[in-house]
Amino acid sequence: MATAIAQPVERTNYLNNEYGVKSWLLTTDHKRIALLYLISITFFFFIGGFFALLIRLELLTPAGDLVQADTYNKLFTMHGMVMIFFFLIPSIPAVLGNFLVPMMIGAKDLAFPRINLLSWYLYIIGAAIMLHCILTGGVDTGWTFYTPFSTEYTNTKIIEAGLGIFIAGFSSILTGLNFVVTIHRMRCPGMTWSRLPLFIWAHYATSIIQILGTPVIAITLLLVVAERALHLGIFDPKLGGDPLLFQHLFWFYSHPAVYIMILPSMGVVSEIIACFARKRIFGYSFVAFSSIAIAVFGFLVWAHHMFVAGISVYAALVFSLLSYAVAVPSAVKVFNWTATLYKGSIHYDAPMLYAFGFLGLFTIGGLTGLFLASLGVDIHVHDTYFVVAHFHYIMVGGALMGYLGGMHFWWPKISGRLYPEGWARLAALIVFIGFNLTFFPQFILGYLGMPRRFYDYSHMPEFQILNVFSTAGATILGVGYLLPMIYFLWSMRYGKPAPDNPWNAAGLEWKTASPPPTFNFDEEPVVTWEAYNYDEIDTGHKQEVEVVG
Amino acid sequence: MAGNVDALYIFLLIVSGLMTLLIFTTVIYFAARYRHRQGVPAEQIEGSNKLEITWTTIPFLVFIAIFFWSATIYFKARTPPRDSTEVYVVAKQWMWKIEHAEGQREINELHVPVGRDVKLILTSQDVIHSFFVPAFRMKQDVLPGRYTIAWFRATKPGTYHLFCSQYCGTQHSGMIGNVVVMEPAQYEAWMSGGSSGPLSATGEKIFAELGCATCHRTDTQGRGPNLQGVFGRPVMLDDGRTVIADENYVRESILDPGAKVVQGFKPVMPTFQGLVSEEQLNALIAYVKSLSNAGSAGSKTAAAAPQSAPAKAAGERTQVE
Amino acid sequence: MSAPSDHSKSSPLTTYFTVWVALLCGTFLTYEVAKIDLGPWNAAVALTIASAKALLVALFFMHIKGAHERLLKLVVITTIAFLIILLSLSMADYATRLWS
Amino acid sequence: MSDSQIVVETASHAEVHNPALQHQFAEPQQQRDAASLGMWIFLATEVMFFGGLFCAYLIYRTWYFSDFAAASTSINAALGGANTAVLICSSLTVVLAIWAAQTSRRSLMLLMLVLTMLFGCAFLGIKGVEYHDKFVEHHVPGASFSFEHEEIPGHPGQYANPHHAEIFFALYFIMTGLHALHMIVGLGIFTWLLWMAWKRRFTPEYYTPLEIGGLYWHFVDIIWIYLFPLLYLIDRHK
Repeated sequence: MATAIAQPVERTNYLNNEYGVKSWLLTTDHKRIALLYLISITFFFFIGGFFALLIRLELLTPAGDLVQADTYNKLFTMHGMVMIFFFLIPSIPAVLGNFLVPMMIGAKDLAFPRINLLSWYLYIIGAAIMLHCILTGGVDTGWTFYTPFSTEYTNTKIIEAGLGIFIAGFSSILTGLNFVVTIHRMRCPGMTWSRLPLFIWAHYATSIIQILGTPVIAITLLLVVAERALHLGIFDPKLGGDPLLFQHLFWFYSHPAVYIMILPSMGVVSEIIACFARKRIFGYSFVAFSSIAIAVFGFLVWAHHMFVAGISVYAALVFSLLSYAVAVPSAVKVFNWTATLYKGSIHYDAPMLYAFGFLGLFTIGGLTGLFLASLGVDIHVHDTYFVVAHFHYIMVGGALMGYLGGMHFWWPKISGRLYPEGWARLAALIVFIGFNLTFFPQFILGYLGMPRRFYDYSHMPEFQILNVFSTAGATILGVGYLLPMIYFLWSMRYGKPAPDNPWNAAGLEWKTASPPPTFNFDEEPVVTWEAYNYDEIDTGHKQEVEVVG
Repeated sequence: MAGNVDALYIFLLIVSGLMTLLIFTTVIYFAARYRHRQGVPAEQIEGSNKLEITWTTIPFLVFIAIFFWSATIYFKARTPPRDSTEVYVVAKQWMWKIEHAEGQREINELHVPVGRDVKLILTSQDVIHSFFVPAFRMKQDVLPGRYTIAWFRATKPGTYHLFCSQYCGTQHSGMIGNVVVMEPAQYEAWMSGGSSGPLSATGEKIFAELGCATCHRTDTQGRGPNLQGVFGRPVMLDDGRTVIADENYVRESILDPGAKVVQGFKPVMPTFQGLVSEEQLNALIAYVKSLSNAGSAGSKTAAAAPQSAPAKAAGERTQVE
Repeated sequence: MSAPSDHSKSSPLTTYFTVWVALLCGTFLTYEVAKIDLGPWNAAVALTIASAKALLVALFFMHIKGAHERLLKLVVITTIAFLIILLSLSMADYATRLWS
Repeated sequence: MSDSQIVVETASHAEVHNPALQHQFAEPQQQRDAASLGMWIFLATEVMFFGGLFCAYLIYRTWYFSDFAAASTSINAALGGANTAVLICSSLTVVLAIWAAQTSRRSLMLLMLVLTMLFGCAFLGIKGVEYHDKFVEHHVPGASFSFEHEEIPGHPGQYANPHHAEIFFALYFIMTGLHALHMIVGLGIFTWLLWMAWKRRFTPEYYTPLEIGGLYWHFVDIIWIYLFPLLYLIDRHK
């Protein structure tokens, strides 16, 4: 096949082969685009985090004393919109996925590099509109845009926020499209489906959701915008419309969207656990197919967000039953990761600490999901802090822990530098403690009946003590998030140069230079080994594989 | 209701607590037991179909059990008992307006007797709200343009929080109130004060003022159907469908009369959209209900309700609920 | 791609024109059938004809029929399946609201 | 015939240096397969995009059937039918253009591309007439919308609820409007294809852009095949 041109002696890599702003803004290199995304989403992460901090400070005391009611409502709305649409959804796929998907399957780039760049520009256009919206007043509907409040009653900038998310949505769609085509068409010789890293399987499943779910939220937001501008009546009960139709369409995307956030994180955790336990993942095919199962079942459960919204009792029963179905593959994954540790040779490097953190927090987040899926209990805890705690355990405890773990794991590959291990372990610990302190009390608050999106709880002073814990935790969590940002930046200049494979990890991305050359590999790789061949890496020979049962 | 929900909640806590404990101890044990030691390589294990099947099936069966339990509770919580006391709730930004069938009106307060089933007929004047009483483990979104139904039975006298749990704008957190649960005697006393007559009587007055009675006559000669005994019964429509004449049907028939025309009648009724307020609608519905003396879902004649209430309440208080 | 120009040198023109004529007939048929009262079957007939036409376009004009791999068929089937999920599960709510 | 000779030559050099082969691909077949899969997946997103609208349509049509029938009857079904025929013809010219590219008939290919675009413009023209009618009749949702005293078909003396009719027209304009937008994008794509064809970029070995542009065009056709009976032919028999 493609004969390689002899590599020059000094190592040119994707970072230093070209300089200048233009070489970045017009790049079609998936690795550079990943870095563009990294910078953009980090920016939005800190904006969203700042809003979160203000929310927690306001809730420190029962009275509404720090900000005005309207400001508070905008804070939690913008926190949600920014964190979900401009941080979590692009986080792992657009940064780590973009960087790693082609490399892990031995390709030179994604199938459509220019569309990849277009994705980033769409994200930036959407983000710019969103930012303008935030700076000129923001939105106060909650990230859910429930009608008819959003279409008829609020006087905030719904149209702008809707368009921002609409455009960013196309960025997500195109990324998913690019991944699916790349995974189908660009695998190097020998890279069969059963040899794909689980990170790839997870991204494949994520892409399915992005492709089939995101267009529905796009059209829904378009309808909201049209409804708000022209008062068509589609969602307005005064004109014969049904506000629940909006909720159906909204959650058709927004429930699977949770899996857009968590599935890639599961992929990252699979890689990390295998590497630091020095083992092949237990039940590879079950972990792989459970990703696909989650993606598909995830589309069947949306109305469990609407059990008390006024849908029919019979529909609620169906959706509740299906909701349990989606919990099964998630449980299967957790069991398999646990079993992978058995008879491993476990190292406690920072990425592994994040993976442990993920396991713990995701388990709690997933199990509390059972409470919400069960109709009887959901009536009580729906729209309370119980829900807030639950989805933060999934999306922050799960998705964000995975993202940070992945950033540490692949940082040497991305930057060519090693991060300070001691600081990283400390940060992992701080994040874990801060997170639990912030969100565990909220489960209790929720069961006691504190509704979410409450600005002022001076009539229920009994809720204060738990809120104080939560706010204290948020401060610790904030420090935990700042630390990696600082030492990653520090390491870019002062960190030790990273070897090609600092973890002795399996996977094609570790078989090329750190940082990799522009086209990833000097020679097109040919895969002759199974995924996660840690026996060969550690002992130099293939071990007799034990099949239990 | 609260007891049932709590029982399931505790069961879920135990199940997920055990599950968490199992996973955490296993992870921690493995992590410590199999920590990296020089010269001890990891043992490769491909997987185990038996284990996979086990940990797919067992959670699934547990989930199914939880589903049936919780579905039973839900079904019960969504089906008001037949002879409940009826209370009409109109939500608006940012207050709860409450009307008792007996005519009492309250704002942000709901007085109910202990031990009696109370059926709430909820609607909103503007955006979506949600009627949430944590102590009763009860919640129902309140939608504009239609009625949603909820019910509860308070078992202990006292004052309980009432929240709006669906975000509804600036003063969402101020849209709160109290549910005051009273002993039957006290409730009786409270009821006797300050009422402008039963809601159905108000409805009858509006019915006359709007001229409804010209067509909806009490014989078979009217241009509109006779409304005696209609409520809660199936109605044949001119396109062959049958609907139950519930609150939502009566509401639609007043606001959008052409939508579901009764068989044998012409679509001549004008719409009252914009001409009647939510409160007037409630009164009209209460009136239509009062015409239905068989009263499948409606209250008996409103005046009779207070007298029968204490006796019933006393009888039911012994039940553990 | 899944070009029909594979190895068979037989001209696809006959197919193309046949499909074209069938599509035009289908359009005419939908238009005329709509004028006949079939009770509740009007919508069903209209949608059946539309689906038949869509199938013809997909199979012969978009070359799903001659596709050399099953992947494209899988994409089409998956998409239709998810569309049906959206429509049917939403309707599951609307159709049963009046039951209680 | 000179066309095909050039073609053969480029083909033989394809492995060494093919200007149409992008760097990330190893061989032309891989590039073609990637492009077509990419287009099919894009069409999947389009199906779901319109799917949300079909969902809204389905629910309101069930709820407000007679109002929808009254509103639908006010649209000119003959124009809609004519437009369906126009689009079907344009689909035929697209496949013929591809066939011409496969068999090195350059002038036929150019002719077919031009015809396709003409059909596309005709479609938009007819659509414009329809929109104009609706505008004149105040059937465009918004401040000036009016649908008073419009009888429900088959129910003399019974009038449609204007609010519900407005929902129909809102869906009608959004669905057909988005469809028309897709047609305009399609015309843009075909202008570019025509230019490429003019510049002799297409050969029997390389006509991928034509192929995937065609897929898009047929898809837009399929959407219309459903829109026509759903929007124009509700309860026409009464």
